[in-house]
Amino acid sequence: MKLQELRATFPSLLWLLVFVAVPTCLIFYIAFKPATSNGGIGAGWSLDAMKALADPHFPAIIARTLWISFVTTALCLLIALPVAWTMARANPQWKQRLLLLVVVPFWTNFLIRVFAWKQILHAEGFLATLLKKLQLIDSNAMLLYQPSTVLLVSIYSFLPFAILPLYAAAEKFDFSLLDAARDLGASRARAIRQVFLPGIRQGLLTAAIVVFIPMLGSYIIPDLVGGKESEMIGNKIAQRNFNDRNLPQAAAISAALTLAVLLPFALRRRRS
Amino acid sequence: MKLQELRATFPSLLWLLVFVAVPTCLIFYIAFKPATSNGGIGAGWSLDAMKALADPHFPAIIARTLWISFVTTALCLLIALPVAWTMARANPQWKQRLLLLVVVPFWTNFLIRVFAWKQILHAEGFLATLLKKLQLIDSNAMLLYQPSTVLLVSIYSFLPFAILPLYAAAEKFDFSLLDAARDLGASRARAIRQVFLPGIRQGLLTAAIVVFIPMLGSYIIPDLVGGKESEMIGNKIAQRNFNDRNLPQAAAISAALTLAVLLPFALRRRRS
Amino acid sequence: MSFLRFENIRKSFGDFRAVDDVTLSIEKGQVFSLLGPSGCGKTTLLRMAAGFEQPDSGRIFLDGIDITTLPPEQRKVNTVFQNYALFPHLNVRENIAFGLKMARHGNDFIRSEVDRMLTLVDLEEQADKRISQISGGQKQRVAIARALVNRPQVLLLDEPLAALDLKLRQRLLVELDAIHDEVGITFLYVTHDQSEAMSISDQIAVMNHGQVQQIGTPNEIYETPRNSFVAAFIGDTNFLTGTVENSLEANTSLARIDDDITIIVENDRPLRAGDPIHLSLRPEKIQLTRSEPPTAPQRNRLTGIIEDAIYYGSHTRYWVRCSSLKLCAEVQHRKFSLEEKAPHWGDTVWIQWQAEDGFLLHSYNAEDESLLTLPEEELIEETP
Amino acid sequence: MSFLRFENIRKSFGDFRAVDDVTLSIEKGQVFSLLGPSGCGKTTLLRMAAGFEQPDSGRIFLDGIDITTLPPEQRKVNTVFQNYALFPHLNVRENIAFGLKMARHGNDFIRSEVDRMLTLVDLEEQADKRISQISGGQKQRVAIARALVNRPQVLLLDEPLAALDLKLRQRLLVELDAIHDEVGITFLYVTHDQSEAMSISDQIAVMNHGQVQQIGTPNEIYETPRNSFVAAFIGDTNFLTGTVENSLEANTSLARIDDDITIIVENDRPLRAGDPIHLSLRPEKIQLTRSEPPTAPQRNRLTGIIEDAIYYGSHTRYWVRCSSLKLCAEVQHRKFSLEEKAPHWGDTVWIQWQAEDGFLLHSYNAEDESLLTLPEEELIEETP
Repeated sequence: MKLQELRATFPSLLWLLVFVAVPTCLIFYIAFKPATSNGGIGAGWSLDAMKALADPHFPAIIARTLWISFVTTALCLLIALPVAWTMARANPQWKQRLLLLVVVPFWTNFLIRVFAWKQILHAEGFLATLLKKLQLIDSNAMLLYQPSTVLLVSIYSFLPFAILPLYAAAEKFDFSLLDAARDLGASRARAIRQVFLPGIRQGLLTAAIVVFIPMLGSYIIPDLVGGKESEMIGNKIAQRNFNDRNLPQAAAISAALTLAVLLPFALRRRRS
Repeated sequence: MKLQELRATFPSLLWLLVFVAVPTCLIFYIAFKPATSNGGIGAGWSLDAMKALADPHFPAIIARTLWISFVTTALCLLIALPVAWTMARANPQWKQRLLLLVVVPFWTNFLIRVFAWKQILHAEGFLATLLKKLQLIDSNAMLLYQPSTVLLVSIYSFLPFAILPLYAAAEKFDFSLLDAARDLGASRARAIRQVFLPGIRQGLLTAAIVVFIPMLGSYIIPDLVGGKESEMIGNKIAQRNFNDRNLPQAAAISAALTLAVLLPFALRRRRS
Repeated sequence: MSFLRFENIRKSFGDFRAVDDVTLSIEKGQVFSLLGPSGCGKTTLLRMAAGFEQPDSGRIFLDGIDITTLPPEQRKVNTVFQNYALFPHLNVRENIAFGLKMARHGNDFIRSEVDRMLTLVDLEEQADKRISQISGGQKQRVAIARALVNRPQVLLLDEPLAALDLKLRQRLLVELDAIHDEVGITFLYVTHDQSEAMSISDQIAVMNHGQVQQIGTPNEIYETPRNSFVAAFIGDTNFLTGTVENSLEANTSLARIDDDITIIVENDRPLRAGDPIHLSLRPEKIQLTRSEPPTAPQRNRLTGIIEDAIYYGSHTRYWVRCSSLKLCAEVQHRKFSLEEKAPHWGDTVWIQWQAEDGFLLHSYNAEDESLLTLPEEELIEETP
Repeated sequence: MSFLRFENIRKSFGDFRAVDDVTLSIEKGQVFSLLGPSGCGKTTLLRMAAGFEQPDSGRIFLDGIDITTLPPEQRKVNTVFQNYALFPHLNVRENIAFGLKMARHGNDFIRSEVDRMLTLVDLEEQADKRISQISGGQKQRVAIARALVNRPQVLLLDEPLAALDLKLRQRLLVELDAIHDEVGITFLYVTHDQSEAMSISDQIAVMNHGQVQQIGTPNEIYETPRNSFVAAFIGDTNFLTGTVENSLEANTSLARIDDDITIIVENDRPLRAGDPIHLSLRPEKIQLTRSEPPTAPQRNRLTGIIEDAIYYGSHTRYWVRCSSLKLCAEVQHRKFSLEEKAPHWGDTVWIQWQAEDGFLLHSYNAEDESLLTLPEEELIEETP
């Protein structure tokens, strides 16, 4: 029995080892190695990479990264909730179709989709021209290269990741509980707030993590559609990697970010 | 009643419009526009971009892309199945933990993870050194820049996307059906093949799509860990974008790929 | 004066007619049961009273006020759901307090009311437990307390005991009855179990195919079923089909059931020779003896052979073949009967019943025979 | 010779002792029922017979062969699951054929066997339907056919009727009985419903807390319950607790139940003055009359007041208060009783029973009183 149990949990343990422990350790390992000029890592140990953390622009960039990530996550959840609700309440045939619709956006190359947004939002693009004609925006206004552009394209890119776990949770939610809540005098809105949201708590948490965490490391979207004002910490990591070819510094920034995010979680866990 | 139904499905219809129809149409639109030298698109219509499809290397690259995508998908499903099974059978507390483990790989920047693999597989890296010492590989053997390297890192990156839908399907699977199958004389393996796999058919399909489709457009992984021999169609699209700054050509290649994949699906749907 | 009234209610789901022109009046303080098989429309009616469904046509009145279109949260009715529908993220106390919180009562009031309810349903010690930590019977009690704490005008109970074991079901039914006596509010009780409905109800509406078949007290429903569905669904019965031979007196006739069986029938309406009749005869009304009983006025006597017997502990059911008729007789086990030795399979016995115990049905449908518990020798036609 | 035998079976899940040293022998061709409340270990025993669980200790023999560690697919037993566990991706015919396909039988053989089963359970017209398209009762029949087509040595039935409505349950029970008569294989039937077990079983093992409380025929279990659990779980009963005053004859004694009640008790073992006794007295054994009955030898007479009455159609239950005692009496409705007028709440009545109808329990546990259907006036202590 015990052996069989071990055999059953073995794939999960292997998963833990290969996909969590190894890369995390490796990044911390690399962060303390010297860089070589050809982009590799040298022998011995070095604290040189830690210097990357001393950049005076970093506090502002980190604050901006956290803010954009937070707003993207919040808006993704807000948009994803009614979609997940609709999917969970649909009949099985519609469920299949709606799930396909959530999956379909993957089908076009990510880069191409971002470039498509660039075309839509371009100063001479379709949308800007329309808005200018309707005099809804100034003729000098830029739709592109704004922090809000980064926000828009990020929400677009991460929405499926928010919808899938919310849908999974809503699917398992017992909707008769909402009948019960209304029967007991709750309005539709209160029933949703006091019964539905607590009921899909785990799904909300998963969705928030799945959006927030990769947003923290996001670099392609701010690079392509954001301006200087919307640079994120991910761009800094990518620069160290590609431009400076300094892997240890990139690893150090990444490790610091991981620690900054993981720490509050670990502390909360300890307390509860 | 009708109005309420419409209101309920409205978010889904909006989703369809914004996230599927608009980008797809835009890409086909761009593919028929002339390129400008600054990387934008010009006025009027042009068939110039279609020339990109005439590259003599394309048939080989497309074949390789399909092959790597297929093998990655198959291996992802094979590895993900026992993990999803274990998660679905675990008690609720463990389910939470295991789900977290699947989500955690998102936490480290994707680029950094790929670079970490590069370090592991490097000719002077830890793994190569070990394998060489154990005389398991030739001293000239390269772990990096092989098609199999692209495969390895791709599986690593896409495994969570395969696990999540399989887990969602396995979670809803009634495991007492396996008891019933064995009661009726099926061995463990036959029960899994004849009852479990048909039972999670939708999950398998979703997992396959979610891995296969983005694999077709994959370019960062072959670019960073693959050699000349493992170039994929995604690299060609990225080259047109970043190096040639020719968006219409990139769009044309992407559109052609989308059509090539969607067509069999659409035909199968029509037939059934 | 009717307190809760359904007037000409109709409701379809797609092509399925769930409720087909139902009119019902429920008096204040009653336990009123909707009884019928799955899909008969009883739950749909209850959900319309709660406000979860809207009728396609017809009106619902509560205490004289039209509540047909009122949303659930504005109706002074509360529901005990079949699956309990307790909130899993709240504990027992918080579940019971939910309705009072929604009504924005003060904390002190809420605490004292919840405590009162916890005492009523005997769950003081479970107050701080999670819903997943308590048993099925306890969940049922929480569901009742959660509804009653709001002092509804009507308590709606949707098969509240269906998910429980038989013994627990019996016990909770008694508790429910005691709670009704205590709080005195109107109960609308939905069930498919006739013994549940019989033992708790003041009035029962028997439903089938979305229509009310009969409304009456348990006694009326059982003793004077209008049609074959009611007779067969409420308890067990024997159907006797025949033709009137001639009238004996003002209220009795002679009827031919079979070529060689003639019985005396009591009729509540004038019958003429040649009229077809359908009689319902309850198994417990038939007396079974091993020796020939003396003749008596207004009494039917037949002799037959026991074909089947099922022992139920407190009673045994015998199926007696009398030429083409097969009648079920229920015999209670007690030491005061004249004959001590129980009859067995194959024995020749006499059966008798008073003419007034056979009840003449107003309508008869051969399909309803399938509701009877009848050992069928024809079930298996083929031997392996 | 026992066909299926459990020997000293023990099984724990964590700290919970599901099965605690159970030994059972089931004869070939019998319908053997495991009867008890939820969590009594009956389903765990069945799952061990099927091979889904392994006992912690003990052995299981089938037809003389030790099958304790054999995997499920190698046992010649088949199971009808409580939730049916039909394969949703296969139609009715494919579900029934599954076992034969696994045994790699030829297509012609499979087709003819499945057709035979479809006829047996009367589902010829549903053969090509999906599982989701058929009703609960039909699913149940498919589950039975799917198990029987493999010609198992033992058919295991795990609460096969629990998910169905009462009337359907009664009907399918009769069908199941007919199928057993037809195929003649051994049935191991798990249920919590005593009337189901009583009517279908040759032998019943009553279980509680993982242990067998009593094994016997339905009649033995009902008439001579070993302890208070069996007496209260199988049907309803009255418990009388008192002390022996003195022995009258070899097999009767006088016992004091209360300060002012003395009754005659028939004893199957020697009793001495001062011995505590616990008596089980079935409600239907008590006769209730409005006038004082004549005295008779070996008969107990008491007078009391009716405190409660519940009408069940074929019978009524009366709760009669005789000083500190409260006794339940069941009266069948028929026209052959001496008094025509039914007693009501508050009436003074006489009750009597033969001494031999009270059965002396071997052991008594006050907790088992909670299994009785007793209207409790003490339930609600507080008025709102």
